[in-house]
Amino acid sequence: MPKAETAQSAAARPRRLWPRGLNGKLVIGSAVLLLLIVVAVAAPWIVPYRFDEMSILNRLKPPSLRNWLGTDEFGRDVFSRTLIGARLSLLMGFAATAVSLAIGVPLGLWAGYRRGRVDEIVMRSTDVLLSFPPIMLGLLLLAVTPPSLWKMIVAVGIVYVPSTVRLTRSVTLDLAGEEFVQAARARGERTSYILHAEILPNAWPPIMVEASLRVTFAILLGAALSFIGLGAQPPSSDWGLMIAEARPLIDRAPWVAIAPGIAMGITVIAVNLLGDGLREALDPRMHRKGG
Amino acid sequence: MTAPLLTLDNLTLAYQTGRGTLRALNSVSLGVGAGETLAVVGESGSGKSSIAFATMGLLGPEAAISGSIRFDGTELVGLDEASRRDLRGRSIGMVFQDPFTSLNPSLRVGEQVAEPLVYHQGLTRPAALERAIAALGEVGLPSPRELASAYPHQLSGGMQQRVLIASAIVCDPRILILDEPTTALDVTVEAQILDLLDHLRRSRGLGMLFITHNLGVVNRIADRVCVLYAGQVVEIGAKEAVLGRSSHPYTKGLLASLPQLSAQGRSQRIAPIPGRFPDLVDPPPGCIFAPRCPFAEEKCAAPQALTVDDTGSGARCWKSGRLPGWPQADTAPRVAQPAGAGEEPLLRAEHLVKRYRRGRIGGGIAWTRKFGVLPWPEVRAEIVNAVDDISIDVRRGETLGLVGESGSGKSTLGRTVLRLIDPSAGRLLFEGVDVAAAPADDLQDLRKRAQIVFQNPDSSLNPRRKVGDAIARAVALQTNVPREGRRAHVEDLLDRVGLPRSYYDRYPHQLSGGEKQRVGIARALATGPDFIVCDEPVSALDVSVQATVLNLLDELRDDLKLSYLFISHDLSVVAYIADRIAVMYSGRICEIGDAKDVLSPPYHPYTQALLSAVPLATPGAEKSERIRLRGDRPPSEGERSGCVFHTRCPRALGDICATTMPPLQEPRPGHRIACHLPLDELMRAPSALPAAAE
Amino acid sequence: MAIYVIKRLLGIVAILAVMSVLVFAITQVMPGNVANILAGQFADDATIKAIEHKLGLDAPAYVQYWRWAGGVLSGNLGNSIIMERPVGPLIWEAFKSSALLAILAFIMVAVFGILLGVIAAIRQNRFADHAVSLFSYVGVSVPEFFWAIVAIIVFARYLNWLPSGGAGNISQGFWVWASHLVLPVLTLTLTLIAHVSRLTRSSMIETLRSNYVRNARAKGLPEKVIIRRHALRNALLPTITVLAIDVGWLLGNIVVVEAVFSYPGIGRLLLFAIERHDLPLIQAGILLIAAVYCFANLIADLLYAYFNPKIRYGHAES
Amino acid sequence: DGNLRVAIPANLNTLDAAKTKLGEEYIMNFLVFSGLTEVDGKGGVKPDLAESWAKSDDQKTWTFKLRPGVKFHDGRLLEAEDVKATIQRIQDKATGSTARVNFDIVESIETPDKQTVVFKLKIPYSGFAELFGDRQVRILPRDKFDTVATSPVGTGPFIFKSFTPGDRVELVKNPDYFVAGEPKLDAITLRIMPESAAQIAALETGDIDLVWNLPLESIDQMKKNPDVVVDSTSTSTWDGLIMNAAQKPFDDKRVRKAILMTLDKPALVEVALYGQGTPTHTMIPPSHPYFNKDLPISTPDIEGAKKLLAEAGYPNGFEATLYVPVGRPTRERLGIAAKELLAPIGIKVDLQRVPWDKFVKEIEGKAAFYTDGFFSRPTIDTSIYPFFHSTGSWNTQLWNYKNPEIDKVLDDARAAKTEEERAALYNKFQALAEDDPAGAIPYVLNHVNAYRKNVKGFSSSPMMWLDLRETTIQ
Ligand SMILES: Nc1ncnc2c1ncn2[C@@H]1O[C@H](COP(=O)(O)OP(=O)(O)OP(=O)(O)O)[C@@H](O)[C@H]1O
Ligand SMILES: Nc1ncnc2c1ncn2[C@@H]1O[C@H](COP(=O)(O)OP(=O)(O)OP(=O)(O)O)[C@@H](O)[C@H]1O
Ligand SMILES: [Mg+2]
Ligand SMILES: [Mg+2]
Repeated sequence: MPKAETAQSAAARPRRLWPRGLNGKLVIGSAVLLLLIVVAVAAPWIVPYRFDEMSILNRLKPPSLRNWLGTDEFGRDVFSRTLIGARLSLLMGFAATAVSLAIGVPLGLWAGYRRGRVDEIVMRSTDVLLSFPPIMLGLLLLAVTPPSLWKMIVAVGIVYVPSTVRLTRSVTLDLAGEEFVQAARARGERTSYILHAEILPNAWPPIMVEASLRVTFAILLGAALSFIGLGAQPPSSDWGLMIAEARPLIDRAPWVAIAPGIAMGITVIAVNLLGDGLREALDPRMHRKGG
Repeated sequence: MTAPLLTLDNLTLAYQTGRGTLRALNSVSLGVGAGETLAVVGESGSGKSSIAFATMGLLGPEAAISGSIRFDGTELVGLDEASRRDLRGRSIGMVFQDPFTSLNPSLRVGEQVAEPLVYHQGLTRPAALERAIAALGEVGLPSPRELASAYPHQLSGGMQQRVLIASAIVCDPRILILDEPTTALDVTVEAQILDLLDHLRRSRGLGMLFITHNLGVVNRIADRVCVLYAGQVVEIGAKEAVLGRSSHPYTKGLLASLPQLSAQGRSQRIAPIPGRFPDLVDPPPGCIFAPRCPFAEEKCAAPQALTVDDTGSGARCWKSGRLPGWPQADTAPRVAQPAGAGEEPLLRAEHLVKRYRRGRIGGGIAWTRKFGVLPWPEVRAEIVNAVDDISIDVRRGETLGLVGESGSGKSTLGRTVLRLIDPSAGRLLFEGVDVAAAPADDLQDLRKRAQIVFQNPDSSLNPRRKVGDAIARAVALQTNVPREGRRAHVEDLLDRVGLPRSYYDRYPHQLSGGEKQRVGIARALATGPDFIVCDEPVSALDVSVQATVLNLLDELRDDLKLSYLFISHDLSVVAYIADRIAVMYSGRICEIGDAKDVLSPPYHPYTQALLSAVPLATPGAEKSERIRLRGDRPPSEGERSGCVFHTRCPRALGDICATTMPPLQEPRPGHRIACHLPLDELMRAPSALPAAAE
Repeated sequence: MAIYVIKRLLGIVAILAVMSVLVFAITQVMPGNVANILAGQFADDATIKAIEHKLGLDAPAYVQYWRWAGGVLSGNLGNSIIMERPVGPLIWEAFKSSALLAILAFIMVAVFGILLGVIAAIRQNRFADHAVSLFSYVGVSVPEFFWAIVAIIVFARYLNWLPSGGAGNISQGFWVWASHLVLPVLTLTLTLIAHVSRLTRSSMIETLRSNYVRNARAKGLPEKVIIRRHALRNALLPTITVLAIDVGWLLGNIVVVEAVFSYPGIGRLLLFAIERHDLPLIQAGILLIAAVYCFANLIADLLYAYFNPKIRYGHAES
Repeated sequence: DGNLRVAIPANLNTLDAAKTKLGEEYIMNFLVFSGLTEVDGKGGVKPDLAESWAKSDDQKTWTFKLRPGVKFHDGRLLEAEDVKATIQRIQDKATGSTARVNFDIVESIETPDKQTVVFKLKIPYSGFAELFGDRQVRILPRDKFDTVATSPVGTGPFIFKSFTPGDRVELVKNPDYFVAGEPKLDAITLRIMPESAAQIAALETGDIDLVWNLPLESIDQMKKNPDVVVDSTSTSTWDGLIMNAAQKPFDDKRVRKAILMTLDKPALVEVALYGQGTPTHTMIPPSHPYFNKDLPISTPDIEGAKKLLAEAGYPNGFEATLYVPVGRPTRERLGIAAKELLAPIGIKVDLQRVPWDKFVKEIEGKAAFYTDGFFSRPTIDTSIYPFFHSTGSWNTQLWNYKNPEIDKVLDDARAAKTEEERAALYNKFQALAEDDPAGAIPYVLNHVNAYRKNVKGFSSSPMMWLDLRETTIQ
């Protein structure tokens, strides 16, 4: 009786809703990320200079007490720009992920729950989308219309839709077989209710873990698109664009590229830590008892 | 008694957990001699596996161990890893509970069996493989040479378990530790494995430490028994003494919780152990069983000592010699249900069929012509006949028991009659209305009147919802209880299933398995149904919890005039609760009838085999004749003609069984057997049950 | 299995066909067409019309598509509109250069990623594990162009160990040829290795906790054997799938890396084509990349099946 | 060996001289091909393939005599028919050559003999010979038009050997080049290296001998390297703020003037060009003899600008969208700086970066306000007339500028007979344009090449092509 067996071993390890002991990665990751978000939100009020305040005489100055991280080629304060850039980069990362979730999760739920033809169509479409290497898809989509931040967000979001669909679908497939879903059907619930109230809450943890890692991909992909010139629009600037623009000056004024580079590194590492931490905390397999 | 080969002395084991230190074993002392089988029994969490892991030295870093484990004069506690590794596999073999995950999926089984030989005895691979093949033959696997080059997934569970056993004994160990080796298997297969182990012990003089929670199995295999409760040995001694004249209340309680299998039907309710298993992080002071013990007195507040007499028997209870019998259940005796023969059945399935299509990567591809002309590749899917032309009815107030091996299609049938699965063919009448093909929107009446209780306490409740809300949702959907009244209504339901009202606001993970199962029952009751499918509702529970849940279901049926379709793979449970029993094999019903008719001759050969495979916990209740099925794993695929059981049937007649559908024979009204054997031949079968117990 | 492969190949062809329509549709709505670019600044409409006519761009979209598809079916990928040379050899040359880069990077990622992952898993929560984590976190945290530029400045400019870009020619000697590949391969590897090593680590940890590894321990096998024979084989299965996904990332990152290292590969060619709306070149480039990606996935699936006997030998009834 | 390795930043689209549009492609035009004439960038015209030429008195008939015995790289002799076919091909709209407009004035081409080509013009045009020094107007063999895009055959100092798109172009010496003793190099390799860091590293380590059009921001750094020579020359390539007079509010010359008055030209040279440029009035560079030295470079006058704006009806300024093309860093920087500089007079600029192809299609010549820039042209007339004359081909698309006085000055200059007369007219033109600006042209750019010390006999050309005929490597 394999089923009876799994039931028993499952009974031996209670399903955990939230980590019992917080793990280090999770704590550090979320603390840093929280700090970054606070800084990003508060940036316009806490920056020492306006991010687009130019001073031609004062350009490419190395870090000093006046300009903590130096100035860039227009004499703009790199520190202020890095803080402001946090807004765009984080927005980029989170919004693009949100877009991919907004499109991918419902499709994945639907395909996984209904199976059959619906599933087939959705999966084959994701096959096609998945056959585009990510940056190509972004490029093609962005080439269609003039670049702007929200379009880039949508494009990057769409790049991640197929993988979101796949993940959601596979989680849903598992959950749809769970007995509490059967029970909901047995009491005559509608499909929409089952999807959003029974399956979705339980599908969230793995989706969130994936999504958090995807935020970093989105930030990096956004940076790559900025590098190619399809990203944020100056004078506002995300970190990717800042690095891309500072690159010809890198040995003359390395701080201009290094500051956003490090900021980006910190962000990506924080999100990664958070994601890994979440994964470890939420994945029951990670807590399997010795026996 | 020979000098023990393996001795545990005052073994104490603690796990470091997030909540604190968990005392999994507390001064455990026991010994296993050569050629002797010591069974360790206890409920889930009592520390059985911990004993095995401690002995094998497979504990993780979170475990702290003290005391002594000696094997043949060598102290194992604190032994260095290299010497330990040398003992493992060579002198002490181990077989794990779950054959499905204990074999490496990507290595051929022959290699897995041969491996220890290479590392312990320095054989070359080919030589080791020869020895492995011999070992595979010894554990009773057919054509071991071919099997050796198979991968684990190509074998059935029983075969996998044999492979595991083979790999554990291939180096001729002197002690074999078996951690619930048959729990994951069907009874028929379990019987084969137990026979095999018995044979091995005799032929090789193996000492066995046999871990199980099933007292029936203990009775079949053990010489001596050690009863474990919450990390303490509460009783130890010869099998006859422990099972026959148990002297610890806990052992008595365990035995009393077992539903008894007899052809007499039932009138007595089982009497479970009250209360809950203690939390080992914070165990009760004094006698650890006292909080649940019906005989507890003030004196029990002190810790108890295990007193062992010179026969090696003893119990951890100061009263052990002077205990009365386990108290009878205080609830009302069971009401026998009227047959209600004439009236219209509540539910009737006619020629119900459910087929699954199972695609297979690399499977066949057939060229068909699309639109008559276009050649079109089509994947040839395998058809699984999960439910194959089944006709049953369930009358009002009646419990129809459904037994069968794993994969025989019980769950599929149970869900199909509720239209949770759409049948492939056949009629399904609920109170005379055909709902087999009704559109989903027309099923509201069925949804209200027919409900289901599931097997798995963990998966049957949404972990993200309060239990009360889960029940309330059903109330909101299917009843007209006004919004304000719902909470009270749900609390009444919680009362009904014996849960405190405060559980309304709990989350599933805050409940024990038995409590979750009660919530599942309350949820099923919320719509006020007439009919409930119980899909193995007690299979995942410990015996004592199982007993309370069975009693609850029984009471509810009497109180609310419910009808059950009660699914189980455990014949004793079905025999205990059902009015009528249907025996299912590979998607078909081979025998159906009143419980007592099915449990006494004439039997369908399959029923007979099932019955004789059920291990009974009463010492001396030896069966007159053991019938053993060949192989396992009922095939349910493809086109099938003839009797589905003929491949394993010990009494098969020959070609006719393979080619012609067996006729339905009706020895008594309502008792039908699908078999080619003539009735009188079937009649001649000896009773598979022990001669009427008392 | 052969039939399965055929089925998958048909699937790939179908995907590529759908994709070609998709790409064509996208290029149709892109602002600015190739005629504008050919005509240059301030060209009058008549000039643009004349060029469009000459190139057949004034035909209805489906005719244009069909013309292209017909050509492809008869083995002719068409001419690059901008460069006026046949797309086939153009793409092929670029593809060969990129393939070299990609294959080397892929091998590095696979070999070192798996190695690091395994080491980290075996030494879980010890120094080696943390070092590997740190390395992979740092590797993924900054975009590849940043590393590429840092690499140029450090290795080419200041240390003068390696050329700063371009492709070597094997006729200039092996070392010259190989030295041009080092920095791009290194950059690509750095940004991808984390993905593989982290996945290998977690799946290795998981298999090390599996029942069959526990069983192998109970058989008294040496730890080395347990890791090699029992854990690694099974742990690598998910890694295979991830490696296939990484091929997609690799193909994307290569665009950027090629640009920074002036490496004449398909990524740059494609970027060039997209910027200029050179449809035949875009189509051929995207389809080739997609085909590579599809094949990578197919191979991954086959390898997966090969290493996973459950699929290779059909599954038993559950 | 005599192989000069040159770094260029972008891939070549085409090798067909008639269709070239990029600086990198122009390099090829002058290495592989020859024109009838050669422009030295200081207003002078020299013979190239044409040994001599003569114009009729009405300046409408031009007769060119070809140098005898000039061979194409494939060995065939150059004939007058080749010249005729080449020009006719340029005139064909479907060819898409940007030089076509210049030849709209040609009525007919005749080839009385193999060495003579006669052009009949529709209007009198004194600068006609200079047109043949233009970038696209290279003489191609008439039987090889089909393959010229991939394997060009010309009469130039170097023979095309191979082109690996995205990687390199390889050229070898033309032993039959019609100027004896030239070229001195044996071969040239043009390496395509987009990343400036890579170019610089390659130059410093000797992987490359010469970096063409050194990125402006690297110049200071490069100058510190003793192994490298940085050679800078002033060009008439310019960037500017384009204001479309057909659209509000730029239809008012006071608005345009106010914007011009706000711009700090030397500062813009610093910001946009890292100092590698010269403030100017119009596209006539200060190094040019026609440059109006009496006219001071305007200094910012915020108050004056505000007043003008107020007069024009915008006392509080206005909002405007300024488009900048992506990938043209000087124009991007110019735009960003302009946004800041215009803020004090109340003009709120919304900056939009636009990809190049979209910029070409949708912005250039259509939008009201954007930054743009144009390459040096071989003659002052072709540099100015199309932009400032009300019938100028680019004016009508760029900024719809109409100033009858300027029209007259430019027409007069075309027909002028002496240099002094022309210089005076162009001086006057600059004064007029300063008073009634078409757009804001703050500076002309320097063209900077960097090469290793061992490269001799090289000097940067104001036309930004590479003249490597005299160059040697030691
Ligand atoms: N590695 C571990 N870390 C923490 N607690 C553990 C660990 N292993 C076991 N336990 C706890 O120790 C107790 C005894 O566990 P053990 O597995 O020995 O019980 P068991 O009798 O084998 O139960 P079952 O019948 O469920 O297999 C249980 O409460 C269990 O939760
Ligand atoms: N969704 C499905 N798709 C394909 N096959 C299925 C599906 N569900 C069940 N089956 C197959 O149908 C057969 C009957 O399954 P079912 O779950 O009804 O058996 P069961 O008697 O309830 O077994 P158990 O005792 O293990 O619960 C099995 O062979 C199973 O593999
Ligand atoms: Mg256990
Ligand atoms: Mg079942």
